[in-house]
Amino acid sequence: MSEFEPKIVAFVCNWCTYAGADLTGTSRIKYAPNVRIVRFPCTGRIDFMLLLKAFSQGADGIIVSGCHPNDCHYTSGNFHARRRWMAFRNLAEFMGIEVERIQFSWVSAAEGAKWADLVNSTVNRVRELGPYDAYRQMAASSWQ
Amino acid sequence: MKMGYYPGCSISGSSREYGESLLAVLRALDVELAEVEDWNCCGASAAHNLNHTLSLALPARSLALAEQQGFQELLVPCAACFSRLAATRKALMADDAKRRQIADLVELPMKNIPVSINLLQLLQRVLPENLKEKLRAPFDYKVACYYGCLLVRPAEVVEFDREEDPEEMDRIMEKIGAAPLDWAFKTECCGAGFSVPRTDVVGRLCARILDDAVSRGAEAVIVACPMCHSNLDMRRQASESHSGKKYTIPILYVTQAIGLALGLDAKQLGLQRHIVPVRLSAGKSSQILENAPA
Amino acid sequence: MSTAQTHSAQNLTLADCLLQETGVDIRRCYQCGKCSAGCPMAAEMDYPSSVWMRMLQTGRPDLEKAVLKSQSIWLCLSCESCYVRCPMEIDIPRVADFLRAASKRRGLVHPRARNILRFHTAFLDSIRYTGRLYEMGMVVDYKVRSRKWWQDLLTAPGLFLRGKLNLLPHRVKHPKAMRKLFKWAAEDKEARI
Amino acid sequence: MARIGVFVCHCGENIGATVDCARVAEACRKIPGVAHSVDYKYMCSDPGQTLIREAIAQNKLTGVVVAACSPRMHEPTFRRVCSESGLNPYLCEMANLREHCSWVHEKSDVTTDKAIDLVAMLVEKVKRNKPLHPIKVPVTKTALVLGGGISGIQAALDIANAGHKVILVERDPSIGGHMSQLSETFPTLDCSQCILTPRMVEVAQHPNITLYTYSELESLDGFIGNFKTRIRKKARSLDEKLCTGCGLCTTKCPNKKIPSEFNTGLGMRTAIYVPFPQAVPNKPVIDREHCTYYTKGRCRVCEKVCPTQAIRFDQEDQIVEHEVGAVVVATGFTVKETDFFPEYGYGKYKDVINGLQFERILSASGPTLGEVKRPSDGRVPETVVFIACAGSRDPAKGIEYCSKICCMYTAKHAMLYKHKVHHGQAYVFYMDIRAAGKMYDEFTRRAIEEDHVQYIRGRVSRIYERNGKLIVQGADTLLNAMPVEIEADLVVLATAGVANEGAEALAQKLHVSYDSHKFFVEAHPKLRPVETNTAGVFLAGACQSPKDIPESVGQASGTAAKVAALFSMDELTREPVVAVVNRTAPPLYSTCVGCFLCQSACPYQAIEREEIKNRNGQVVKTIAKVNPGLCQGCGTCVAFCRSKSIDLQGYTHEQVYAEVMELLS
Ligand SMILES: Cc1cc2nc3c(=O)[nH]c(=O)nc-3n(C[C@H](O)[C@H](O)[C@H](O)COP(=O)(O)OP(=O)(O)OC[C@H]3O[C@@H](n4cnc5c(N)ncnc54)[C@H](O)[C@@H]3O)c2cc1C
Ligand SMILES: Cc1cc2nc3c(=O)[nH]c(=O)nc-3n(C[C@H](O)[C@H](O)[C@H](O)COP(=O)(O)OP(=O)(O)OC[C@H]3O[C@@H](n4cnc5c(N)ncnc54)[C@H](O)[C@@H]3O)c2cc1C
Ligand code: SF4
Ligand code: SF4
Ligand code: SF4
Ligand code: SF4
Ligand code: SF4
Ligand code: SF4
Ligand code: SF4
Ligand code: SF4
Repeated sequence: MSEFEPKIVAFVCNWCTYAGADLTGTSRIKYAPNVRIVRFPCTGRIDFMLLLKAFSQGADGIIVSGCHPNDCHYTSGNFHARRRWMAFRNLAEFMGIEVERIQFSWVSAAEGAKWADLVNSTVNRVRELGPYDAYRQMAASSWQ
Repeated sequence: MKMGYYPGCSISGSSREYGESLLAVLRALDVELAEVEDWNCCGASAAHNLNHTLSLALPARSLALAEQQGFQELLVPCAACFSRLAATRKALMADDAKRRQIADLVELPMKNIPVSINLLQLLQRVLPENLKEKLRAPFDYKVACYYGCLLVRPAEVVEFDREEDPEEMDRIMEKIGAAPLDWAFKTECCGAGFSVPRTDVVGRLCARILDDAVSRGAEAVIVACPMCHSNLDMRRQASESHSGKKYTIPILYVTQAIGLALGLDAKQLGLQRHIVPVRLSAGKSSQILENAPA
Repeated sequence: MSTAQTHSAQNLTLADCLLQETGVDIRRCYQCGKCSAGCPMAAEMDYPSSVWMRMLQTGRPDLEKAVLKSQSIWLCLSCESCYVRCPMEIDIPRVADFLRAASKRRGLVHPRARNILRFHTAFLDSIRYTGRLYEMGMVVDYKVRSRKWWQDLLTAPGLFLRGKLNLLPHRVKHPKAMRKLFKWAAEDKEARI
Repeated sequence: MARIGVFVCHCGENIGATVDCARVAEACRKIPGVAHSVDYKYMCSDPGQTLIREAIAQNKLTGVVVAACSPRMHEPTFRRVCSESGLNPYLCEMANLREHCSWVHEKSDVTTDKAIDLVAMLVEKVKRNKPLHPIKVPVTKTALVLGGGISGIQAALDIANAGHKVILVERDPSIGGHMSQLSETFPTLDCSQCILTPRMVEVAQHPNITLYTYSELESLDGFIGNFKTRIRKKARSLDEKLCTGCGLCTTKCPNKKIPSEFNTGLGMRTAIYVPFPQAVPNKPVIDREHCTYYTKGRCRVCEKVCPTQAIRFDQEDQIVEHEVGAVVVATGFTVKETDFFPEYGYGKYKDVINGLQFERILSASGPTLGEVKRPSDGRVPETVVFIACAGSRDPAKGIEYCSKICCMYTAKHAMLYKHKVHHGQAYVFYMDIRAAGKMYDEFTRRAIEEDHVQYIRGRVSRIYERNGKLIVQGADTLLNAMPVEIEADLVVLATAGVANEGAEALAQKLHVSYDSHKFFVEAHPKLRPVETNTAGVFLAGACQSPKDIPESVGQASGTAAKVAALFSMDELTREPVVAVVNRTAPPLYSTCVGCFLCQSACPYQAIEREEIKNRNGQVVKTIAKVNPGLCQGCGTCVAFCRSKSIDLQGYTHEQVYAEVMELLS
């Protein structure tokens, strides 16, 4: 029986983290293949219901990453995202969601190595946490 | 409610004329004070020079007593005590743990630590607007108001007047008919606690202060701190031996000047206790003061 | 064994300890010299304040020791004129307080500063027992410690004549409370009297 | 039914060696809706592109996924290919099999599985893509330039010389800015007025430039290419067309004791005045605050003497409106006054002055006609102390930054002083000498080596006056902080350069951001230094941070090039990745509830209010509407909208949910 391989979904912004992950590639830095990137124009666009949807569909861990504060391509999108994340986090915790499965980070277009580290550390952490079946069951019963 | 009064050690000893004149003037202005019972020394520069914790603990005990005795405000006429008490309050308000520790030690609650105010702050409040009309003998001299270091510094602790070129004492002097001079040594240090161990330093620093005051035509230096007074008055000899000059300019407490203007008796104001005789030129006002030691 | 070595053993510089214990960060100092420029004692100091800041910044045990052995730290009058003008808002007199305590603890007090230390000690001893300063007693005590018998003999009679010297000490009603405070403060980490 | 084509690229060995491309293509063929799926060695090569083109035509594809490198690399290529084949380019997406897969993982089945996932996700997205059409907006080829200092002048002239119309708005009665007040300029020491005035005149005479002096921006609305602006022309109290600039009024005005702003308070002017002789325009204004007629109701001397009857006491402010396509902000900066320094006397010593005042003293046209005389008694100062970093690099005073120009102008001041007063002694107290520029360090060295200016490294603690001398208390930090006391006759503070008063309000009118010191913020500190985050609004000169003249002029010309590039197009084409609020017919049923959370979230003020009216013209509902000209497509509004009424084209809810669902199915 092979080890549990978590499924990680990464929601990243086009300008910083997506480009940062491109740099990881051009630098040929290797990382765990468990992650699938979904591209957004800006972390400000990400609505957090999508994260719940991802969990209910089988994600075991989630990465949300965009530009560093003050580097946002759209000036303030990432601030809005962060503020909403704080609010969402409380709500999610209250709902019993394991927020430690969600990794919020900043990776700039120049931080190729940081992207690899971020993926690897998230994969390792989620691997320890195990599959997120609990949420899927909960969602299956409540999400109709 | 009477205002709390923290005289401090100097006023109870070598600077008793400050306390005497202060009480006389405040009595004349119908301001009542109540001495904080069983107050202790603030530790002055010695405590914070050697042990920071002690420099908080000593004033804290007096503040705690004052609080227990129901005072919300404390008149602290000595600038050095004032600075220590104000700094202690600020530090303890910001550090709950330390405040509780000290409260346990002195076995007093320490919840609403009283606010310390200096004498000038009190005078600002209580001197009537029309004071000039009430003066029996306007103090019409050119005076150099000397604030020293601790009355106005640092601003975030004392929360009083301007750090550089303060003005409140000058305003008070104007009210009693004096002409405060624009001079450069209002806040230059007089040597503070070095009176005994390094009298030479005090001599050097005070000579600079006296030089500037005299050269601008001051007839008296006005102070609001026993340390300033003793360095400029009691240690006059040290200044003279530093500069090789003779200085006759008297050093008056702000309360002595007000007292004279109000027509209070010179003796009641403790003028006879000065080392440098208070000889103010005749003719300008009704006073001719000759106060050689008894 | 000098305490300087203890510091390096813990890899803590004096500046680190200062920051931990007082919250004052001397790394902010950029050597503008404004503090020294306005210090009434700078001319007499072996290292004026901006210089001792730099020495501490190096973190070198030899320079730290030199600061602790200096006369400067004892010459500081706590007049605060440096602090109110320092562009980096460094509480320099607080640094001096810390350095004096450290200097005393490590037995590095400059010989020419011993009288200043004796005076402070005499002062505190006076209030330790009475709660209020007993000027006469303190001065006598100081004279004994400093052996400056002759000093002040010229002014003391004058003071006495003017009613300025009390022959007997004032005491607080609860001298025990005072001693408790002293004891507690003495156990404090920064300095032992 | 969707007919999606999938094109898997090997990129030679780059993808092919790690990912089994054939298996990817085969797996994709099985996805419902995929009509065609192939792999090929180099998709971006000519044969690769042809292959796609042919597949689109033959298979009547309704969408394309190219599984190759990063879309940041070749998305434009493949979208163009689609477009050439008659497929809307926004129906093409790229799956990143190279940077995000083959280059970062080992060759294995897992890697190939991931590749399949990545393609499948985008297949699901493309199925839901809608054809989009680039947004075209017309461009009004007129630029608004705010501020008539050297930066504004340079930008206006460059734009005008490129053949475009310019409206130049200056707050003061004359253009010229700070440069008109300077004596000689570093590092060449040429006379400031001599090099500036010709340009001022050129501005006045340029057929493409409309100049509004004594005017301010009232409002700016709209978006890049299409701004509407209102400008307040403050009443000059005279008819500019009639006034010939003879100056008779200014000589006869009895009210002569008003401190002249131009001479930094060191000289006087009349109530009706021209700020300086070379002013452009050379027409006076009446300063109503000081004019006796306005304050006391009598006088009118100017009216009597004016040969052309140009005076108009009853003139009112006028509002003029213009349409402009771009805005250049060049409103400059100002310097701290001496009253900012308690330790140096709170401004009470007359002979402690700031650098700008010393410029006026040095200037041949200044109050002393270029002779160095001190303000208090007009004597020639024998000892002058210059204090650098006065207020700058001083967090305690709230200014951490270096003002950048003062090291240089202080060296210049000391030098010019020594040139004029040969026997005089000049001291400079400094912390560092920052003279990084062409011929700059050489310049400061010259002050020290040739003109024997005494540089002392240390900050001055305090200044006080004694017997008419200023005692300057400093220390020499290169000599163990040895105290240095200098008896000076004049002290010049190189006070910090700071943002103009009102910069904040102006920034808000322009929708540009400002930093904590109220300087305007560029779009990117390195790569977009003349743009702001508001498209179509550009920056030039010291309004962005303190700058010297060469830098200001360089930036102004850069700005002008940006404006000219914008104006070289009749229409702007914008990516259609913009937000839209759903509209139903009838509009009343839009799910937008009018909460305007989106409006507060949008960094570009792109969301407007739209009133829905019924047949009787009554407003029945107010809903949000996105202005596609302003929207930059960040999507922040989308995440904010609780009723999911707003969507971002190209990244719709449907599209991204489909991606996620596919990935985890
Ligand atoms: C003492 C001193 C000496 C200097 N010496 C030199 C030197 O020797 N060499 C050198 O290269 N540089 C020197 N400089 C720097 C030089 O002055 C600046 O680089 C230059 O003035 C910047 O030009 P600017 O057009 O950006 O700003 P400014 O000169 O400040 O011009 C801004 C203009 O905008 C106007 N304005 C402001 N707000 C508004 C508004 N809301 N609406 C409309 N108009 C507005 C102002 O009235 C002004 O006319 C010196 C600066 C100082 C302070
Ligand atoms: C160690 C170092 C660190 C730096 N760090 C920073 C930093 O952190 N931040 C920052 O803002 N700046 C930094 N810079 C400065 C930055 O590198 C320069 O500002 C920038 O590179 C200048 O760009 P350039 O295009 O003018 O010149 P260059 O980068 O020199 O480019 C000139 C190009 O022209 C080519 N070329 C030369 N001669 C010819 C010819 N005859 N014909 C055709 N082509 C020719 C060269 O091959 C080269 O590609 C740093 C510089 C150095 C040396
Ligand atoms: S004034 Fe402050 S920053 Fe300047 S040298 Fe002194 S301590 Fe350092
Ligand atoms: S507090 Fe000490 S170091 Fe600072 S100026 Fe006064 S004497 Fe000098
Ligand atoms: S399309 Fe991209 S992946 Fe394919 S050959 Fe070209 S560069 Fe390489
Ligand atoms: S007198 Fe008349 S024409 Fe001459 S400058 Fe004055 S307003 Fe103009
Ligand atoms: S009316 Fe006003 S501007 Fe005209 S001359 Fe009289 S004071 Fe001067
Ligand atoms: S340019 Fe020079 S004088 Fe001006 S703030 Fe910077 S370092 Fe100080
Ligand atoms: S947030 Fe949504 S509901 Fe609210 S105004 Fe905007 S579009 Fe309408
Ligand atoms: S997508 Fe961004 S720029 Fe466009 S309207 Fe929404 S928040 Fe504003």
